[in-house]
Amino acid sequence: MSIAFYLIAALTLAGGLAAVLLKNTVHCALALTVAFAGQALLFLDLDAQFAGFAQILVYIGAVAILVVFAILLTKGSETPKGSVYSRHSFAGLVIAAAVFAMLGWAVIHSVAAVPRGPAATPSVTVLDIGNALMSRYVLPLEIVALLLTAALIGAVIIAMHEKERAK
Amino acid sequence: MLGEGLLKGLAETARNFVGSFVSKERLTTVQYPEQRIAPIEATRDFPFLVYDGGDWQAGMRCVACQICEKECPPKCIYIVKSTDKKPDYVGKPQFYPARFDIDISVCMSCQICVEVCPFEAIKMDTEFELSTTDRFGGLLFDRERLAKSDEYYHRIHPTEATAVDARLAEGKAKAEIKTTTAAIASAVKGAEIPARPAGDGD
Amino acid sequence: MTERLDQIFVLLEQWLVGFLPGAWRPAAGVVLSVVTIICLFPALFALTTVFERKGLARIQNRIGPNRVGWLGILQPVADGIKSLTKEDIVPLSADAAVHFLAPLLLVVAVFMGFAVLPMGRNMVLVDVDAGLLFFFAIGASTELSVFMAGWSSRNKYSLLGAMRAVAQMISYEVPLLMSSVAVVMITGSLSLTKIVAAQNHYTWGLPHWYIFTPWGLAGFLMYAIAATAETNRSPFDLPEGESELVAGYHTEYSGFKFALFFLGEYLAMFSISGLGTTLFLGGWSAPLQVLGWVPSWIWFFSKLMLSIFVFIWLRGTLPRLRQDQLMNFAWKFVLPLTLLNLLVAAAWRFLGDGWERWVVCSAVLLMAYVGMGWSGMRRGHFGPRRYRYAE
Amino acid sequence: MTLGAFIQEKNKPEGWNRPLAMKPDGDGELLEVAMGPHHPSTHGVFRMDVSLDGERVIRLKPVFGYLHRNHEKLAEGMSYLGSMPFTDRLDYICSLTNNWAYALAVEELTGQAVPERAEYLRVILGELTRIVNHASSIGFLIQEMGASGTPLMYAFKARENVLDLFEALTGARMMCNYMRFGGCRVDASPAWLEDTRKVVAGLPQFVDEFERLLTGNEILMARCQGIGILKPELAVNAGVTGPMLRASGVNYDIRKVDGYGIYNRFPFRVPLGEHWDVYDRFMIRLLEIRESIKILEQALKEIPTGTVMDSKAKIRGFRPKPGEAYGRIEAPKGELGFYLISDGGPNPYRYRVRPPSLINLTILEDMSLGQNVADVVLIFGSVDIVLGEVDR
Repeated sequence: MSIAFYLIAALTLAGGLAAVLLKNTVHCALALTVAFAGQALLFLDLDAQFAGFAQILVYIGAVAILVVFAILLTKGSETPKGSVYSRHSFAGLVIAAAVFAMLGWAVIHSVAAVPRGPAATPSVTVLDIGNALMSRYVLPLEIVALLLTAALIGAVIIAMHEKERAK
Repeated sequence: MLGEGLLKGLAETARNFVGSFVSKERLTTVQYPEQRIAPIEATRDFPFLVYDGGDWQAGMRCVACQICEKECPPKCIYIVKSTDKKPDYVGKPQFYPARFDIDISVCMSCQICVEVCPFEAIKMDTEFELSTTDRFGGLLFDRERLAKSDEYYHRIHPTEATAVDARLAEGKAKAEIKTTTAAIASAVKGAEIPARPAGDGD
Repeated sequence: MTERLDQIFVLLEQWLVGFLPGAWRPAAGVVLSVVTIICLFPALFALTTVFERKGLARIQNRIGPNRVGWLGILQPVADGIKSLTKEDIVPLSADAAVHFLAPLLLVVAVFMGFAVLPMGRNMVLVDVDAGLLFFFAIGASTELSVFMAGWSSRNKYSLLGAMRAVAQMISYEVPLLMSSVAVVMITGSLSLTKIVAAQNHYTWGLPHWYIFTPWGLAGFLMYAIAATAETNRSPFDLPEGESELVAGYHTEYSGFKFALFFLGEYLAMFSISGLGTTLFLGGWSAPLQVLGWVPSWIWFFSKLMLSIFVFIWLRGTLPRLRQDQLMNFAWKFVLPLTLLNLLVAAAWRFLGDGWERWVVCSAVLLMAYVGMGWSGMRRGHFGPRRYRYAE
Repeated sequence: MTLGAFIQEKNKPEGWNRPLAMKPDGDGELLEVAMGPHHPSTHGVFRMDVSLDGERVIRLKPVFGYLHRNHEKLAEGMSYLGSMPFTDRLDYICSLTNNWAYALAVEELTGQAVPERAEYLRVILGELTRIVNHASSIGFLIQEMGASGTPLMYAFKARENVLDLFEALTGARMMCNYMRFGGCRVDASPAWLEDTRKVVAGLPQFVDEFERLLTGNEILMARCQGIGILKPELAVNAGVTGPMLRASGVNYDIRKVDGYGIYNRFPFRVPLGEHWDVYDRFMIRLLEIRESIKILEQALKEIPTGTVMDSKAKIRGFRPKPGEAYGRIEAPKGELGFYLISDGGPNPYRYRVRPPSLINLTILEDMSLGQNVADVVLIFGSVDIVLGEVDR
């Protein structure tokens, strides 16, 4: 646990909190991006290059843009005048706490997560990941690919229907 | 095939790129303050008043007839006629402009004043470097600033000036004939009116 | 001697770092390299602006800037002073914080791309195993700053420009990645140094650059198209298409912030050309074996400047596309061809070493190109016309 | 209301809530964009208030008058000669054809004949003007497509040679003020005619270069073909003239129809468009340049000697008999006409210009509806207007 870790962790947390607490939705989305970036940096801090870069590529490059586009297209970019907090914030807090507790429990009780003794950094190269994906995990990979293709085709079909209706 | 036209266009621009280094005539730009294009004789920009001889006040051809003031489309000429008279180039006593102002900031260089002037007194200049920091006074040209010699006129518009000289000489000859016939007539009458010496304007 | 010259920057760095105590040396080396990159590329940017203006001018039979310094070489200095002393205007209704952050983030993100580019033998700042992935990850994050700039200006033209830019960059990122994947498939590595090493050998004195293979040539062309679009250069400069959108997402920027956008745009051009050079043009390797004695960094930078020249040339020649045509071109023409190119690259790998693979791969790609071009022109209902005259 | 929203509300253009000319396709909000008067592609101070549904134009309101100079009323208080230099400033790219049309109108009013040589000079200058105008209008059109000014610069280089000729003859490059009632102001010297022959001989090369650069260009074809279609019926009904009308396939060229001046001596062909779109307008202009070159070659060969101005013709201080006259020519942009009524005084009683730019602009909305904003810029560019003539 180095200084870098604490800095990055603080950044990530701050980004996450800002995403929840800020009023303007576009600001929230940008704050969320900061949280994503922090997460990517955490991966990199752990020498998990592939995961870190993929995080940046997918979350900052795609998901954040998607969120921002969704906000703009649904006209949520204006700052609301009144309070943005839900009246059921208490229930939300309870649920969040419950989820956090469960995740925390799972992490603490996991065998692999907490390294015992001097941390032997597993040197996983991209080549290893590729080999694993193509051999041991080929079935999940293909299933995910199929799912994504289906989603893609679905999106296209929905868009086509809309165009026809417009005509 | 797709892309054929694009390649043709690219070849064309490449030809121009190389050509601009190779052939001089492709680059038409002139590096202005250092280089200048050869003066074009017919060029015009703002009017000036022609005077003959060495003294601009005495030799001013303008007789303050105010035709140009009236015809000027943007009305940028302002003339005040003199109260006294002075002899013109044929020796006839004429008014002269006591004030002759041209507002260069209004003038649109149309040379209508030149065309309508019956006395060949106003001509177009080729001087164009007239920028000044004084926006009003600096662009309001008075008599003195406007007056330029006949030699200058010959220098900037040689062909036109020669034609003008021919016309003037013709006019003078006519006037001379008139004066001599008048002189003869008066001599016949009894030489009461002395003939005015002709041609002191040139 | 040539060895020395080739490694001059590496040796220089080692010599400079040598003055420091041992524990500081690695960190100092990194700092030194970063400083070099931060100084070098903006200087190259300054040079390129003159180069571009003069190049465009020559294409148009003009002379170009020639007043400031010898042949106008100091023009960028004058421009820099001008943009520094200009008033920095932030629109009244703009989101000031985001408006301020956008150009900074753009420049920072673009600079990071240079970290993995091998600019010469042993001249790479961080030799990451997943260098290519890093490059694309960083490239993807520039889109966000473009969006921030457009959104925070609160200007219709800015917002439209930003939306166009983001949509365009996302669309062309796909073919950009896909055309690079072909190289990764053949090389079997995401490391850029290894990709260069794989191209750096010769047969009969000629190099094994990927551009000299059918799939490499097709990949390179697709990469070039996507890279032009990715950097918002003509003919894909719609986001800042001045005839429609005034200046696109940086309409409301002035002074130094505008200069930063300008810098970001050119740096993106450099880094993407650098990557193209690395992937397809053999990186820092010499074009002929006999020229191997010339320092490697010279080759890298001359290839870089050559591609910059192509950018300028294209800009001087082509008008820009329309938004829907741009998207159609990306998704219906470039992407299918890059996907096909992936298959062809795979075939290339498994067809053995004979001449058959040349014929098969070239024929497939050429046929696909011609066919798709023909059908694209038919679908778009455009083509050459003939005219009749009334007597 | 935030400040931004307040400012937006305040700045709604006048007439922004005019009924939509077209139905939007979804239920999305419309975007009102005021393109101009200082938008880079509006050729000066022109404004288009555009309503956008996405990027599709569903309403377009042209707003002009920013450059109004009271030309017609001024002319009624001025002698016939005094208006001549002001006609230069109507369509300032083609000042010579403006001069010509005005001179024709006054000549019709006074019944003044024009010497042969002056007629030839007018044809030569008019066709040179047409070439200059068409070349630079194509250049501007491609410039609006984003070509970094390369075609425009080539057009301007060709224009430069022609402007040098104008300067050598008339004394000014753009504001020529050359034609007079009953001829031309000064005669062309043999040296000038020789220079003109040289320039005209160089023009086909320029057109070839232009064609190689542009006509086959796929991007240009994809951008221009099929957009901004102007149906012949609409074009005729709206009074559109010039290359715009011919690109809509209507064979109407005043040089052929009216045969003013000596145009019936020149055999030339009139290119016609078949698809009625922006590309046709672009191509018709290019083809007309070639025809103009042919006319020029013939005119330069046949030009007779003689005077250019009837020595008895009066240029000032004349009072035409009461009556009316309409002089029209095929200006590069369309039918340019001057309508004059004389009440016997030294000034016209009524003076009216029929500006091709303004009348060709009236169908802008009809051509733009349902098109993309980017295309509207091209459609607007293909109309080829000069704001000096639109607003007068």
